[in-house]
Amino acid sequence: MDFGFKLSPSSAVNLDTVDRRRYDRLVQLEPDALTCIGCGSCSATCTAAPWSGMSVRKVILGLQRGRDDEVDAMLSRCMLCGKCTMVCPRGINTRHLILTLCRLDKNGEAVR
Amino acid sequence: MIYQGKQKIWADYQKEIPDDHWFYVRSCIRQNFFPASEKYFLKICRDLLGRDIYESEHHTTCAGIAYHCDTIPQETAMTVVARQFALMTEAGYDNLVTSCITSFGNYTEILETWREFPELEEKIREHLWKACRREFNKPKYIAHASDLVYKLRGEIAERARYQLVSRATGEPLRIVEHIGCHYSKMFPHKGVGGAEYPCVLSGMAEAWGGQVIDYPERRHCCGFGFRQYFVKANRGYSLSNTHKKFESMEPYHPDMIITNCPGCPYFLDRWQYVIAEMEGKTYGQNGYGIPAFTYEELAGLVLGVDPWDLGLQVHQVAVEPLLDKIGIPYDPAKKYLGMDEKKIKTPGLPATLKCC
Amino acid sequence: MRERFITHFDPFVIPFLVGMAFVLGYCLVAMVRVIAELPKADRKRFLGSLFTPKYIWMNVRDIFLNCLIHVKLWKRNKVLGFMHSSIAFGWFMIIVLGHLEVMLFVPERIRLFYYPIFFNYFVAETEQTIQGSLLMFLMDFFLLLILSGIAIAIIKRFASRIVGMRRTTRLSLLDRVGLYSLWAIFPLRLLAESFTAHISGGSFLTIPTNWVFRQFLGNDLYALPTWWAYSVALCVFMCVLPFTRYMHIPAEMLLIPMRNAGIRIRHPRKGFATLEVYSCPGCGVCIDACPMTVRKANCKDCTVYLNRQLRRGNERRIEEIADKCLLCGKCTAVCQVGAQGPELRVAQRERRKYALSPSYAGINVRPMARAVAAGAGGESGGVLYFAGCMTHLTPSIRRATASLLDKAGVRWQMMDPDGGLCCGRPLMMAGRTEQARELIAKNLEIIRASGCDTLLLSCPICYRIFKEEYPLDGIRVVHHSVFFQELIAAGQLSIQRDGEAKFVWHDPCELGRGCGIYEQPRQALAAAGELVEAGRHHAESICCGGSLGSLTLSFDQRRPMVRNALDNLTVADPSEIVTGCPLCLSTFVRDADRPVRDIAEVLDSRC
Amino acid sequence: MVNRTPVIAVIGAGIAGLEAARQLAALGYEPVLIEKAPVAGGHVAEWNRLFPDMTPASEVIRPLLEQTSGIRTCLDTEIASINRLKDGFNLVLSDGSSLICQAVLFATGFHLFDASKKEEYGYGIYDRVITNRDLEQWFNTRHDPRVDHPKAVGFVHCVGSRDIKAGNAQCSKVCCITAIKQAIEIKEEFPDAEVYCFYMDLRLFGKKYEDFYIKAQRDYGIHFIRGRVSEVGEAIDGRVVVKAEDTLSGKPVRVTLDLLVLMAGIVCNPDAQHYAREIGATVDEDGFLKSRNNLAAITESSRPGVFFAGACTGAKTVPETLAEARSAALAIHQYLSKRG
Repeated sequence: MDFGFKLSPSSAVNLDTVDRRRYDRLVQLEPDALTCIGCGSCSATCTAAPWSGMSVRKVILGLQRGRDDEVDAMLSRCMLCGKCTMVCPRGINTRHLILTLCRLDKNGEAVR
Repeated sequence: MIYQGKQKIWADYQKEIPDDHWFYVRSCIRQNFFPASEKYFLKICRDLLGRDIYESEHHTTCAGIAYHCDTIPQETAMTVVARQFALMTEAGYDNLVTSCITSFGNYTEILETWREFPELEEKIREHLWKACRREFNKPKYIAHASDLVYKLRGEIAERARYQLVSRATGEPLRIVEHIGCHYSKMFPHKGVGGAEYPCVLSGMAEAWGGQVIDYPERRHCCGFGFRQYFVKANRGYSLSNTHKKFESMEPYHPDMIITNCPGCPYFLDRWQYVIAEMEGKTYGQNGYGIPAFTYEELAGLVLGVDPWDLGLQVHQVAVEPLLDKIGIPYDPAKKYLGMDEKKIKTPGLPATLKCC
Repeated sequence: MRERFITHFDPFVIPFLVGMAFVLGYCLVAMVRVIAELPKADRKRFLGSLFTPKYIWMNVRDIFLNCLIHVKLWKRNKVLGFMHSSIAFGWFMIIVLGHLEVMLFVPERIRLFYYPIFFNYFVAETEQTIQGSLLMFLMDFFLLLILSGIAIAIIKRFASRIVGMRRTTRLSLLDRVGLYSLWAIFPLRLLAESFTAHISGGSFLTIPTNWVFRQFLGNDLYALPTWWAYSVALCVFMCVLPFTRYMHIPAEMLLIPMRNAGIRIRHPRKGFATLEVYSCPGCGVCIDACPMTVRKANCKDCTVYLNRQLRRGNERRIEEIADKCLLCGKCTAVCQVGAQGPELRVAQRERRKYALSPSYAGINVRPMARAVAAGAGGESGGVLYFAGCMTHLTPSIRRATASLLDKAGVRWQMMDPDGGLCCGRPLMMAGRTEQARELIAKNLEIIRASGCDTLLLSCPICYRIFKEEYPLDGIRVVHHSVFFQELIAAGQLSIQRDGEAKFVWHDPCELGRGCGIYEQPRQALAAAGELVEAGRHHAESICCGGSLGSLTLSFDQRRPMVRNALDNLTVADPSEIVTGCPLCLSTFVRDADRPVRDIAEVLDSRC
Repeated sequence: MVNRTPVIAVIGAGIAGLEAARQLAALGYEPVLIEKAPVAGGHVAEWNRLFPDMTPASEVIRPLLEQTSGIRTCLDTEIASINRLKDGFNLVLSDGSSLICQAVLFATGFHLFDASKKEEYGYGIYDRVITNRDLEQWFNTRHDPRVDHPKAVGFVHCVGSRDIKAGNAQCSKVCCITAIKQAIEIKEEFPDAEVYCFYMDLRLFGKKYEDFYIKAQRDYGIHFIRGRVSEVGEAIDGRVVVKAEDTLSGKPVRVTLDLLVLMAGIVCNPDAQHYAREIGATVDEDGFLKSRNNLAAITESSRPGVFFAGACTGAKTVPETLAEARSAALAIHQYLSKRG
């Protein structure tokens, strides 16, 4: 029956059920990703940010929160210019982190 | 769950509720949704327990709905409330008991505001005088009707004909208590048991033999939310909140829900039908829903009032399985008979949610 | 000379023949395969070049100079140059002279493959002739030359520092077999020829040795076994050759003509790439040259090991090595066969499969194009300055560049005043060429809209890709250091010399080795103060360590490289380090003990 | 100099009191330690290991106790009243005795915030909710049925700190680093457990603290979620359901945990306020004792002869407390020397 309104999906992140396979694999390959402090330097300097809202900070966080679609959308404009790597105060190799992430499929497996 | 821990908190949040002599103000909407609730509250208090509760036909809305919908400013709401106080003062009462949770919250909020800003109170007095030449004393005590029933729960239990237990097994019924948001979330000390673990309804449930269940989304809003429900575009949001609560309470297999707010039982009752239509999901046993009651209906039930006199036939969710479980007799044939014993219309049965 | 055996044959030549047949067969198949794997256009081009006189001459010259004389190595290290050329050229001469001997004395045997090799066994000297003596002298001379080379090789193997190498490659098992058999070939030949020298004749080396042996042994019993040993050593060497680094000997002979024909790596594992890999002699010169090897842990990440792992097909290591490299190009600069380490690595990176590939097609650059068109005000010509991502992180460069342009009265505007798109070079370095092409298309749209005639870059990373990959016909692409040098030379900028200042110029990899720009920045700097050189400079300058080329090096791992590069820059104790790359600048600034500035800043401060 | 050795009453035998007493004795005075609890050592003695080097707390406490063993220590003793004398104070103790002293040192320390006041976290109501102190007890005794091989553990920072509604607007300074320490310890104990830290800000100001944090992130994979826990509920299996906002992603998060540790903050000790009022010293707005000067004279009260050391003036770390205790001893020494 059409009531003219619908159940809206919850925007809450349920950490019990969130699919973190891609994140888990990423931190296995790039343990430095764990040390992100969410300062946002990477987002502030990002060349691609105007076109996709790219932010390495949000990418790392989004993966932990199971927001893979948002992550992929952000990654879709990354130009690998390396500015984020230069400004990261924790010395995270963000550029390689992005490359590594682009190689992982939804299940966190590297495509061959 | 450490029950003693809750008791400790309850001990900190006991409010003073005078035993007698109350000025009663009704809810705007309850008489439509749950027509017998207010009537039976008065009946039980006055006739059964012998309390003095006065009601004036001149009282109006407290303007809480309009205030919460941002359609009137607070000062207007305050003046409306001041008029109720004036009616109470004129009738010679000091204690105000409200039927509606939002009214309770509204009155409390206004009194607290006046306490902080006495100049505002003066201004409102002037407004009231200009508007209708009335003067008022502030009530000494404000209680919600559920506070009063909580206070009288022992006396009701003594006179109860039924216990909230399963007749077949003797097990206490599993009861979800849902407190209206405006009851104590704004002023925890104004609610019995505070805001986090209120005991106003759980106290009744336990006194009448039931067992309260503590599910994760216990504190969550029923989903009414004036602005969410009234605007159709936002109505899905309202529904989603209710859905969230049902999903959370589902594993506990509750037998019933009791509430102390006008909107909550309505939404917790009617949305079960909508969810069943949308999702094909029902939350009660055997395809039925979980019946949602007002505390007055519950008090009426345990005291042996005929379910149809309590207006349970206007509930969306069928109450019959629960009545059977407790062992309360009812006559199915009389379900849709009006006051004059003539048949009122029988509603059509929904497709998914099982009803009687 | 007379022949000693009617059969003209002895079984000991069989091992040699087997080895020879194997190696020739193997090389032939390999050659055909490499040529077949080339893309069609490349193949056509290569085969065509083989019949073009210009290329024929180039090929012969290069093969002679590089494969036999090892000219590049001579320039780099005299001892190593001598070692390699003595063995290669000596061996070559022995083969040539062997054939000459056969042609001279027993011309009818020239068709016997083994005859020139084992000539001394099959003949007996009947009379001494001048030509004979000369030939024998030359044979002994070149044998001695080779032996001296072998001696150095043995010393090098056990004490590489003596020959000026800090580090040398670690050999695989087969390489060892090849090496030891190579070492054995020539002493065995000396022994074999010496044992028969009283019969076949000899010269200053073999005759005295023969005399010594005869004094001690008194008979010829050892002659045949030694010839056997010689043949067997040759056989072993030739049989393992395809599986050892010595494969570079035949491979290089194909590599040189191909490179002369302009063939480039198109596939990471096929065609030219295979040839490059097999052309690596594994000498390990790249190990010392590589900026990463200041960390001992990175020694195995040099090009020589990439080639080795590519031959072995060790995918895990290939990926590791391919991704770690800074792509500074120094290995190519020092390599005697000119192995293109960076290109080979980028080719490996290109091969990667991705689950997610970015796309820039949806980016709307029209507002930016409109902005530059408006900036040009309808006039064509003028300078379009593209700061690029990295310069946006070093605003001092951008400001100094703008200031100099204004001072010189140049009509200019910025292409990316509020940040723009990336130039695409970092994507290319990461092997994402297709994506880079999309960015190129987007940037072109903006450049074209500006109507400029000069595209000015203050970042060598951008400069290189704009120069190499952007179809910008009619628009001059210029690095700011060159542009300012020209303005100084033309008198449009007058620079006041600072008597106190002592500058050292750091050649950024992309600018120097990448684009061959070394002198203009130096000339410009010399106008501003005294110029000193770094320990290693020009084509051998050391990467700052911050390069975008490396995908995997972490910040911590780069740090020793940065320090090493700084140490190299400060050997002449300059008062200031000057570079022309924002990335080098940011990298150096963190660790330098003295001021580091961009050339634009230096010039602007003295202008 | 007075005829007999000056007596100094040191109120509180935590690390501040012990250290100050030790120093005063070394300076030739007669300190008297008055401690309400039956044992000396204060809060530190209840702790298992200390940040950021995982030093056993006993390594701090034991030498202090050994070196103060000769000092008169009144355990299980409260102060009934304090009277000001002409050149000193008369303290009437709960055992009825009276102590005449020339100076009084408040080393009264702090109280750990009563976590049950944050009702929404359900301490004392839910089985799986404990405090930082409870966890230290567990580290000490390995006995607490609430800590039972948890698979998911949460730490709530700032429980009763930076919280006006909880009556304490101040930062408790040590909870962030304590949470990280305890999270690491939990992870060491239960390597398979997912550990979440819910924080508002991470205030890791001290030497090595940041390294400790990086270690927690990289080596132990502890999840840091920037957002205050809003409410805790109980799931049907008795585990706790924690709700917060992940402010960095702007989304609500919920997680079901086997154990929730509340980082109860440092609040003032009401006894100290009471004694201070009695002696005429000032109590600051935050409830802690008010120094004469927060920069230059932190150990001195506005009253002559009354001194402060340690957390009675505000949240402090162990090294800060010890340094302040030494400083207070010197201040007392100067005060008494000047008086002659």
